[in-house]
Amino acid sequence: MSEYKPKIVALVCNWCTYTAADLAGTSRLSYPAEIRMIRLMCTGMIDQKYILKAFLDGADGVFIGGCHPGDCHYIDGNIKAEKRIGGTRNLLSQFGFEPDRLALQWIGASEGPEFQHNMTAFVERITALGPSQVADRMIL
Amino acid sequence: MNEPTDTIKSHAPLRPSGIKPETCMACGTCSAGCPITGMEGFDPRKIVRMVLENRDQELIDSKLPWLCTMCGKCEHACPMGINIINIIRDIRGQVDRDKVPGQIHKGVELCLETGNNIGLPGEDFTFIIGDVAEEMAEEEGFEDFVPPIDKKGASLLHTLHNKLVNTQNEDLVHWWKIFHAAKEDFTMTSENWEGVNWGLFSGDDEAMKIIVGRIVDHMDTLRIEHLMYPE
Amino acid sequence: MATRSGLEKWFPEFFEKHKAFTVFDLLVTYISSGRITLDKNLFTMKIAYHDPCNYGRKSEEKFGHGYYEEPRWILSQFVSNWVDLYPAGANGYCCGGGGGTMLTPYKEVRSHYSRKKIEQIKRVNPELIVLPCHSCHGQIKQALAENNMDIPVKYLWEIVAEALIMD
Amino acid sequence: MNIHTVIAGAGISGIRAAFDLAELGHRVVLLDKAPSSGGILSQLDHQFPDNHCGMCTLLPMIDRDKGPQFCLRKGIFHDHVTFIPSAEIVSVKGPAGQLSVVVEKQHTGIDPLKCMACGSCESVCPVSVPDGFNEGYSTRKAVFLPVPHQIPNHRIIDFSVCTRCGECVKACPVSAINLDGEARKLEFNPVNAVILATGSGQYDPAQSDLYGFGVLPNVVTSKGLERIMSSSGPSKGQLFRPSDNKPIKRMAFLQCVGSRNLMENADHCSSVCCMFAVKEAVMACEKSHDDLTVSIFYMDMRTFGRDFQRYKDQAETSHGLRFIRCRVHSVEPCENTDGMKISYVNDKGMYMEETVDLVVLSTGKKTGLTHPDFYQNEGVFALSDTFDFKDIGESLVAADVAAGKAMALGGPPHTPEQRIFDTQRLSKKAMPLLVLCQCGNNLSNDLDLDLIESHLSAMPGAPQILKLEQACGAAGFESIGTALTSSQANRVVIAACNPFLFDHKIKALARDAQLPDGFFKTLDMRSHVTGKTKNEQTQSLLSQIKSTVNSLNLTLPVYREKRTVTPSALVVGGGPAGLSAAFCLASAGIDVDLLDKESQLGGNGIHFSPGPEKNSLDKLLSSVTNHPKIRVHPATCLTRHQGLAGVFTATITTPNAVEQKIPHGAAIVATGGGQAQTLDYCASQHNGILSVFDLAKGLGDKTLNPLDFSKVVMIQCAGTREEPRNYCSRICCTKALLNAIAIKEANPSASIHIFYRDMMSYGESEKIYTRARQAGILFIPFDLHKKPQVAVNNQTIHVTGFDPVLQEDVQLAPDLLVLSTGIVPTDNQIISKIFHINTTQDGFLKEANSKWRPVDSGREGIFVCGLARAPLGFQEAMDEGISAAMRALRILGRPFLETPQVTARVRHSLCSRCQACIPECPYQARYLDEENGKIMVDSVSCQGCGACASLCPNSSIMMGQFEEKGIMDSIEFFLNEACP
Amino acid sequence: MMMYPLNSPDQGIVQTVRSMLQELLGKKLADAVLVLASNPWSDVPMPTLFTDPDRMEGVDPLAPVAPVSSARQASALTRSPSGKTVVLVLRPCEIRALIELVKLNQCSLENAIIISMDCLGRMENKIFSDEAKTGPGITERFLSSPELQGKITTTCSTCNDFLPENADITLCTLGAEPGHMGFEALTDKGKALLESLGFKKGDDLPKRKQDIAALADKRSLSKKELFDATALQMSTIDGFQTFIGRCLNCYNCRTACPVCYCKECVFLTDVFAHPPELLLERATRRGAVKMPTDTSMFHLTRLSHIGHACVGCGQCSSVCPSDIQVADMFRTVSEKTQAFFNYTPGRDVTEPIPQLVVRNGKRGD
Repeated sequence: MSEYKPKIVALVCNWCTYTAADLAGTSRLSYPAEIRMIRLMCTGMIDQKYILKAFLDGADGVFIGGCHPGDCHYIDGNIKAEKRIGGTRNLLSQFGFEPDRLALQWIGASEGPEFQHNMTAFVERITALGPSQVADRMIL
Repeated sequence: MNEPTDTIKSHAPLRPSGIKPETCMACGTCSAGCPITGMEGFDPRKIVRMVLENRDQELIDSKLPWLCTMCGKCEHACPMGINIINIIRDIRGQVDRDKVPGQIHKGVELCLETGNNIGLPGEDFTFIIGDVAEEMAEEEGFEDFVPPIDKKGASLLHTLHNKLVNTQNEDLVHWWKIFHAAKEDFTMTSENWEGVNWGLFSGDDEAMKIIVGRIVDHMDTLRIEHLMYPE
Repeated sequence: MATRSGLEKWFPEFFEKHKAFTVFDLLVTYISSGRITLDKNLFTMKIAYHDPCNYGRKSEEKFGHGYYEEPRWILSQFVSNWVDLYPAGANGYCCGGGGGTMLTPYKEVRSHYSRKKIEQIKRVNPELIVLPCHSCHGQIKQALAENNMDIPVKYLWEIVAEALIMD
Repeated sequence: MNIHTVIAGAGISGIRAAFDLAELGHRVVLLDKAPSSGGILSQLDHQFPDNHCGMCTLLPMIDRDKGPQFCLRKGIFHDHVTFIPSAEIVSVKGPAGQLSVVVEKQHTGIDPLKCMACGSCESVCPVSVPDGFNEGYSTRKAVFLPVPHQIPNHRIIDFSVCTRCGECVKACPVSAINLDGEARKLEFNPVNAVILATGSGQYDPAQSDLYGFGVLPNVVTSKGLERIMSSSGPSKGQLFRPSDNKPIKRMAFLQCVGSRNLMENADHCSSVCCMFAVKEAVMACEKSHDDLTVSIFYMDMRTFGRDFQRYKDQAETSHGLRFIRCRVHSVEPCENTDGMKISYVNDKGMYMEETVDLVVLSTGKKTGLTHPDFYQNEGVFALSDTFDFKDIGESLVAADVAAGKAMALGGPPHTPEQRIFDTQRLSKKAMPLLVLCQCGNNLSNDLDLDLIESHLSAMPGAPQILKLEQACGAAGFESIGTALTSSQANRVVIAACNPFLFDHKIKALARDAQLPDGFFKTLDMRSHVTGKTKNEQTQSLLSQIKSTVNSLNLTLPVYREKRTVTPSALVVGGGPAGLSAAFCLASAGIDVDLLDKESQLGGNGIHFSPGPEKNSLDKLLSSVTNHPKIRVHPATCLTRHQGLAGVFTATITTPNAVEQKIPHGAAIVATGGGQAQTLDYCASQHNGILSVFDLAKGLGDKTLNPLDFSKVVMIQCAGTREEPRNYCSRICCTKALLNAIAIKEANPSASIHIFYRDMMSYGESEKIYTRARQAGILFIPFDLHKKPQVAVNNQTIHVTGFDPVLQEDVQLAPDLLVLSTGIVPTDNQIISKIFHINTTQDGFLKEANSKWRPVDSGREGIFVCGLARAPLGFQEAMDEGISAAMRALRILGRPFLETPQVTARVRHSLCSRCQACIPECPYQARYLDEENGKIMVDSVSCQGCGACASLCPNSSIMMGQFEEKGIMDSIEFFLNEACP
Repeated sequence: MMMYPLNSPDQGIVQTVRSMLQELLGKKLADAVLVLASNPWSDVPMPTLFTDPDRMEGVDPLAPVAPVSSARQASALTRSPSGKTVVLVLRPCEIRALIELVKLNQCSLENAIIISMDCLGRMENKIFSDEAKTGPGITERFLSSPELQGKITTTCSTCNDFLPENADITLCTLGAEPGHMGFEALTDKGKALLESLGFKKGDDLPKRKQDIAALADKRSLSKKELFDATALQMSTIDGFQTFIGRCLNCYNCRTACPVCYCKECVFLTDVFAHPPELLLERATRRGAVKMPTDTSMFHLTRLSHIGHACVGCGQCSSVCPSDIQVADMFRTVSEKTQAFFNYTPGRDVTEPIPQLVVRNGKRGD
């Protein structure tokens, strides 16, 4: 078995974190290959099902990146997300998922370095946690 | 209530910008920058404020104007360009002469009387000059130096700071040496040789004018073309 | 300063017949015209220059020109390591003895004032202080002594005189 | 293409003016001297009150598809706006409406059409100079990215430092660099109007010997601090001392550097620095977890915006900011450390000294800027006070006013593009076309495109694949067009680099193929492909392609509702704001119903005394009352307001109690305000106690005679700027100053004392304050805990105050005491309920966003302006009226409103009508249609955030292009990538 | 709180309650009554909507059975305003569910009078039916027989929320001597009703406090045991998977659930309608995939959608054809969810649903 590489889904908002990711990309600030990014218009758009789906489908970590509070293009979508994601994290933790596997971070549009830093740190954190208990199960 | 007219505020001299002291916005720059703010109640901003309120007499009666070195650092940063130094000098000038503290007015009086601020008699002056010059002539390169006094038609008038003929004779020679090396045709005067004009500090325009007038007289009577400003 | 403003105020016709020079004007003329030559190896120590208010700010205000550049030019002609105090020039600190305060009995205020000068000097820590003013000379010497600082103080023309090369 | 307006200056005002006009269907050229857009805001990431960005809030909300849907800091991408960087207008000739505008575009060395932003040039450039973007706190090369986050992100060459060594030319893989080019002249002709929005520069503190700027490394400007704290700044957002990267424990802000200074020829206030400093102080405290002492040295804290005072108070209490009322003389270094010493006089009159690690200079605006010579040409409109610093909200209002003038010169009537869709093609099963760009074979080292191709062909709903050598060139696009014509493909994915650049071209492709824009997607092969090895990168791209293709396959054509706009407006309130709004709308050809509950129009203006303000109001009044497009309804109340943007209905009650319905497309609320009452300072106990406004009125109509007053005392902020009315009313200080000057001029022997907390003579009114002092009026500042005391005994008014300068009590027995009681809104309680819009805690109508949407209410189609929204001056109120009118015109100026692509849609068959989505919508775009028992989306107000969709448990809400299934499938693809 | 005790009513408890409800209709104090009533065609009483007092002979609200949550029926009845006053006789958990449904605009309590009871629990239908067959008066027997009371569902025997909140009137049996009971008015409306029916205010039932405390203690203890065991099993995804391993995606649990209010479940929509390719691809990746798929997803999604609102009625377990103790899982997990959001379902109609409203607590008008 080769070196463990976590599977990570990043759900990011179009306005801030995606822009930061883009800035990181264009600034050649490389971030780990394990990240698979899905752009949404707003973190407020994130249905809890997406997170559940990701974990049940074998994600080792789910990263959600949105605008800083007050920064949301849609006024308060990020705050809604924070509340909802808090609930989901609470739910998942009851089923033995380490709460750390689900991260919510605010990364502003000009924060390319923060994006890189957060991604790297998240991958490190997940790598340290090891594979999720779902890995290689047949459940869905 | 009518405004009194002959007040410091009303005749406070304007800086070239023409700014009236009323323009002061009490921002505190002057007081923040003055090293003696707070000493014995000194506070430039307060002084300006008092001037604006026509509290002239309080200022005249206080020692505040005499604490100020009139260095102008306050004015330098004053965003409104208030002429604080001239206000100080105006106050100083309105103080009864016998109430001027320390040596300033006494020096002025002596100068008017004797031609120098320390009242040094003429023969003492000549002796000191001669004595110091003799010593200097012992140094290499200055052997032929003779101090010129009252030399008619000299090119440059050299006045002296009283302390050079008083406590600090050794400092007399520096300019002599330079003049000597530069082959400058200079002269000193035996009378009214004082270069320092304390009328400026005491706010005494009358005395100041007389003392400056003496230099003009020297230049005219000795037919000297050039003047080296004393200070 | 007093003489010049007095002349300008009460004897404007003086300038029709005469020319007047400041100490700097004379020194600059002597040096630049070669009337005096100065030894460049004499003043190699760290020298701090002090701007007197009269030649700086007040001259600037009264006569439209502050003598900041001239003394520095003169120093640069023969002093290898001269430094400025901070702040210097138009925002420089008075020695504490200006305005005739040397002649008043308020010595305490005067020493308090000069603490600023002393702080400035301490920051630079020179081996010699040079200045072109009798008042400043007296006050700074006194202030140094009060602060137990053993740094010599000389007139600008004094070091010029000392550096003269007589042929 | 016809250009209607050329706008010089792509700062926030220029951008706003450009969007204003673009939304009206005008074609705009926007240019900037700088190589980037955004002006000063490109360097500032954070704005109070929330201390974050929010610039994207400025993007067009109506017809979103025409504008960009990504961060505005990246650049300006709008179908109707062409942005030209590094360019300036050199001449404007001809009559308005037919101007010939010549623009000079600098040669920047790199051909943007060839450059692929690889950065090789920069890596070989040997030059290193301080980077202006970071205010000199980092270095850059001679060839550099002026703003790192901007798109297009090709570099430019700074020829002033370039050594022309030619290394970059050698390094460029696509020969895009030319060191010898020259500036090009572009001519636009005919152009309707030119708008000058070139803005102001900042005062350079290095020109003063007081602050040590440029000498002491830890003296920075406020902008410098902004860079130091910025994530894209030199320390990546860490707050460090520039000299030694040590943490900062003590920080001092010096206000009014270069402002309020007659010696610097700056008899003005720069208006924004106070709040800027407070904001930065708060950010710095937050960054250092409050392990920081911040002192702000000020003369007057100019918190004159509606919500500023509370922001400042909050900052003071929660972060312990120290506000010290003293202008600092100069900054000196400490002995033996990199710290600095600052001396000041405290509120006890004591001389204090303290040491700080960082000194921040709140530098004001630059003075002595001059307009170009064509400034006064007909058809050229400079933003009001172009060279002033303004709060963002006010800048936008000024931009709207200028855009309004440009618009008034005529432009195209808004003719929305008639899109034809190939319904037959659309109704077929999804058939995707995948364009794979090989980037001139530059990608072959990183990606195995063949493998991708073979793998994709096995995918369900497999795309047709078109491999192109270079997709971004003209040839590339032609091939895509051909492929679309020759196939039945009805979805397109373009995998290439820099997809932002394709925005325009893709829209053109979509138009030609008669497909919706949303059926085209781009995928960034460079910046979003992760991984180190070729295999990893190929895999990353493959799964992204699969996910994109799949979600496109799932994307269905959006039902595009066409809402016919009622081309008339309702303006409620006939004061200065309402009048100017009505006139602006009518001038644009819109019918206006202007309501006022009073029988006479003019609002507070009816009390104006003769003078320029009265003249301009009278002129406006007669223009309004005589305008054929404006119907004035005096003494009329609004009782009900229903409907949606574009199709509102108002119910009004006329003076004779008749109900009438007025259909309209947009409404402007300008119901005004009036002077507040106070019980403080014995306000009603003596007839010699007046309010500042009553005195102004009395002096104006000569019912009060200045000669009757020998001793006058004025007290500012009476009952205001403290809870519960903790806001500045903005105009009282200036009014008081003018009153005082008027008295003093007529009666020079009168003594006048003004007690004030912070003299709010912002901007150019500073000159009035200076004039007042010079007139001999005495000003005494006071703090809340040391207010002046007023007593009335035996018919005499006694005022006791404390003069902090003299540290003495002041006893006065004035014959006239004037109180500045401030302004309160009228009628907002009722009006906010009728319109379903929010109010602030003080009862002012709350705008959607004080910075970026200053006159929008929270509901699309309803706009707020004037005193009803915030205290402001006459001219400011009129400007806001125009701003509101311009916003309304975005709707009224078009025949119908269409549903943008990313919009929520309700599947009624699934909807349980729980109505949870209604309050969840931040745009009030959802409502219950009671008649049909259905939850509806107001597709014009909906901005596509998807909060409703994620909330709805049975997924009855579909987000165009972000359908749940597509996202779920993407997750599945990503997590189950098979190694190709 | 006001007690209207009835000492040793001649007709017995069931008939007393029945008469009281009949009188409500007879005196036109209400237009209709929704209450559990037996009918000849069913072996268990069913919720029945009465308007004619003469048809109310089968009314038996205290019968220890609830074949369906009456909250759903109550909701259907009050979904849109009818202008009629309806008496809803509901168990405490049903009221809680109803309150949640009010928050979701699925019904309204505007014209409703709610009568509830000291809930001693319900039996599964089959057990009830069997017990009922053993002799007449199952309800009266149940009320006095600890043995029969031991046959209630696991959910009920571990429920310590057996006293109603948000009712107008409670039918009290706890603390009463055998065969005695009381009517308790919880609201002014309830008080007025009871008084217009001629009930006389009296002392609280003699042992009421002690009996309630004793039952609460007993229930809490068993609840803790159950929740601890369930939480342990849920603490890994394997445990969870084992717990729901038999799930056949019948969606009975969500149909029976009184707070699962969606008109159509998202799992029945196109979002989860997978094409064969996708199913095959899933299997290909893992080598094996259990069918039907998305069962874990279903239960977790339901937990995340309505975990905060679970009122612990146990209907989901009762209706599961695969005998999955869905309620045990739901109640255990939801208890923590509710603690996390500091939310108690059914407590107060004005308490905002935690995951929904975040806009400064402000709903648009």
